[in-house]
Amino acid sequence: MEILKIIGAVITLMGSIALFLGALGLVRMPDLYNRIQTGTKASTFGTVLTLLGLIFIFPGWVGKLFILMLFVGISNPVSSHVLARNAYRYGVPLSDKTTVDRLAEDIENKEVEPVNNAL
Amino acid sequence: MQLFSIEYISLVVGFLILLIGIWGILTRKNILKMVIGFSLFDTGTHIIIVALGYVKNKTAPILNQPDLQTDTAHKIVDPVPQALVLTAIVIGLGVTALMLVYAMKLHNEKKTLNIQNYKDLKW
Amino acid sequence: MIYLIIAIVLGIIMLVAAVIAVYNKDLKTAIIAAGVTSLFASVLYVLLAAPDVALTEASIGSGLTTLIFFYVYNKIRRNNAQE
Amino acid sequence: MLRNSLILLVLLGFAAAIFPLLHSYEAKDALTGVAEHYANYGKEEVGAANLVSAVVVTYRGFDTLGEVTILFLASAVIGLFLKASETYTKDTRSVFFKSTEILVTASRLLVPMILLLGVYIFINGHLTPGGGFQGGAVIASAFALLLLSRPQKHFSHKVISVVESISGISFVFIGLLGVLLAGGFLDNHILAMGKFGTLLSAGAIPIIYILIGLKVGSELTGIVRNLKESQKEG
Amino acid sequence: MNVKNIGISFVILFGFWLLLNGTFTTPIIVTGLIVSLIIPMFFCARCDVFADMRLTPKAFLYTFIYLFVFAFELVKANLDVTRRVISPKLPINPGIVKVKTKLKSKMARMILANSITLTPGTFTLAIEKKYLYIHWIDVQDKDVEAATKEIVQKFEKYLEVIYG
Amino acid sequence: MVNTVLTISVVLILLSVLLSLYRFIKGPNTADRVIAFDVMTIASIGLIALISYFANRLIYLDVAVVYGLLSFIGVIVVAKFLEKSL
Repeated sequence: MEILKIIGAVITLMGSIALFLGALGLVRMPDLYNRIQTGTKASTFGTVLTLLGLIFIFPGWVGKLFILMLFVGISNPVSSHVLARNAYRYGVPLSDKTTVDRLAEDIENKEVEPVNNAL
Repeated sequence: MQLFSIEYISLVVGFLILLIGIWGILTRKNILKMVIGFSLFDTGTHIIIVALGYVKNKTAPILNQPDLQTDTAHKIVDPVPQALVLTAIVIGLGVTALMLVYAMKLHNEKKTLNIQNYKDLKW
Repeated sequence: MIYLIIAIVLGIIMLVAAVIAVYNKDLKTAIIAAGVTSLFASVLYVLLAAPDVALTEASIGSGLTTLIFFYVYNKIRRNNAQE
Repeated sequence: MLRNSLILLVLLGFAAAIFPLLHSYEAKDALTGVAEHYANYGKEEVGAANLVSAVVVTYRGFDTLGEVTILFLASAVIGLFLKASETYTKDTRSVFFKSTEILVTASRLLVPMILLLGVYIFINGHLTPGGGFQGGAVIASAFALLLLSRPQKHFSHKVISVVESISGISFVFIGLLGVLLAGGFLDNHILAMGKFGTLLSAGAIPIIYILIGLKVGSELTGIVRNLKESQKEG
Repeated sequence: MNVKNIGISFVILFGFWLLLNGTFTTPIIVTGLIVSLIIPMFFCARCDVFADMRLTPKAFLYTFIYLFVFAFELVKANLDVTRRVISPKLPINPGIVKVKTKLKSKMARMILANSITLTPGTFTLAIEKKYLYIHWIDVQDKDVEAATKEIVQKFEKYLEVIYG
Repeated sequence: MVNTVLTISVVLILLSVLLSLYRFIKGPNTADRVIAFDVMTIASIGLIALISYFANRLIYLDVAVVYGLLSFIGVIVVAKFLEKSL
């Protein structure tokens, strides 16, 4: 039993390291989209890993921890997608390092609904 | 010294948040900012009340484990402040919503949110 | 001991967020900062052994209050745009 | 200048009022007074594992009644305010954009789960943290998510008010049953106490919490819905 | 009334209820059955998220394979992002590329977009009919076909079997 | 042993919350602040789970479940507000 607990603790530690790296990426990256890349997703991974580690430590808590992992895993990508899309339409600029922007090209060619200025 | 205990820290933090909230209510010109100050004031008060009910090294007043069911008074924190705060938070939401809708109505009438442009009741 | 560290860090974050909520010029940021304050207040309640209050604060203080604030602000913004 | 110093004076007054509380604060080691009574006898008297629920619903039932009334009044006044402003110029131009397809699908997947979570929170109010108020708030959040993901969707006002009225009347009715059959208003001994710590225990507390949950949920949903509808015009 | 949709919703919600409660006494099961039958009836009667899910043994098998593939990609990609964040020169080469998907079912498209979002390095910026616009932290191919092959197809071939 | 490792995890999570607070204060526009808010909530979920380990109470996890759900709604509200489609 002791060995399971140690495995769980190590997994939790890895999760918190991933969380920390995600926050570090949040600080270091140059523009919003790259911050989403490293920030929210590395931290989602880190939280899921932390909860997984707790499952190893307390096998009796598996139900709620599993639901929590499911919730975080479904809702967080959706929220970061919605935020990124709406920020793009709102006009948050891309960084200078960006090499290619197919979405802007397609908006120009009228293939995609343009940024709406109805207000 | 008990200065460094979580209940004392929470008391101080709640107290400071309360003061910041009052400062916001009194000095800001924008009505929505004043409502934000009110909601901070609310949060600070709740933290103070909950921190007053905390007892050191005791657990939550939910007796779902058998070891908590005997000699309960020496194992749990005070449930009464928690119950009070529980109702206070919900009322706080109702009051905040009411204030916000009232601010919306005011803006509809006067087309401004700046409190200094409301001169009707000034003497 | 670990409780003490958590409480101190949470207190610092809440105070900073409260100051931002009062002093920032941008109203959107102020509303989000008020949300951050109640969010961490909820973690502090868990630390103070009050899960009931934490649940209420998490669902009402940070969820619904932010929603209502933004609805009202949106309405006001739209009224302004029509002028 | 005068104004600022006055404000500072007010703040100092507040600080002076609260400072003695901080200064004379002493840590407790055990419960005293009424809390001790609740802790020691709450298990036999009320039968709820969650003592906070016991205090909210039974020991301080009148407070809860007053709170529900205040919330009802707030919701009704908001409805009145927003209804009165519906006579303003209506705008036929749609200012709503379609949400992204992913958000719509995710909300279809998540809304039933969130509703189930709300129901879990208020049915288990006497065993785990939570209760009617929190469950109601979670249910209102589920409807708010529905409204956010599909802005064009229209919500019927009638269903909300019918649920709210029925649960409110039943709540008062159960309270009065307590006067008739047991010790007083909102006494939970009108039903069998059951085994401590199981779902069917603590007398009437689960039923009261279900009613409070439905009532609070419909009231908060009503507030959100009224605000949403008011966005549509002008 | 979509019976298949309500049935699958019922099973999922009931499992959710049991996981939340953690115990299996009769009152809990009865309450759970009632609640998880009522909620899909009222709130999911006309929606079609589960309508085109396939219930064959092969689909179940592929679900598990998909989970494993996904977990593997997740770990691999996180290591990659770690390298980028730590290195002092910040080696990024971001851009928005366009990829194509064959999937029709709404649920499958959501799972595909979420999988792309969760594997760090790429995330879905917009989704329009059969194209997805993807923000890629390290662009290797600007061409639609090549990018599709690189990003989408490792998930798509499993999802195609599970959903129609 | 396990306690020590988990204490280190708590400290790391607190550090990541402080880093995202920095981004929250600095963030050039609102969307950056929302991202910082999102990371804070996700980190807090892990923090609550670890607190419930240290207190050894399963019931604290209920708070984390509700928390995870409501941060989602908060982010979507702000996103839709930015796009002017609330």
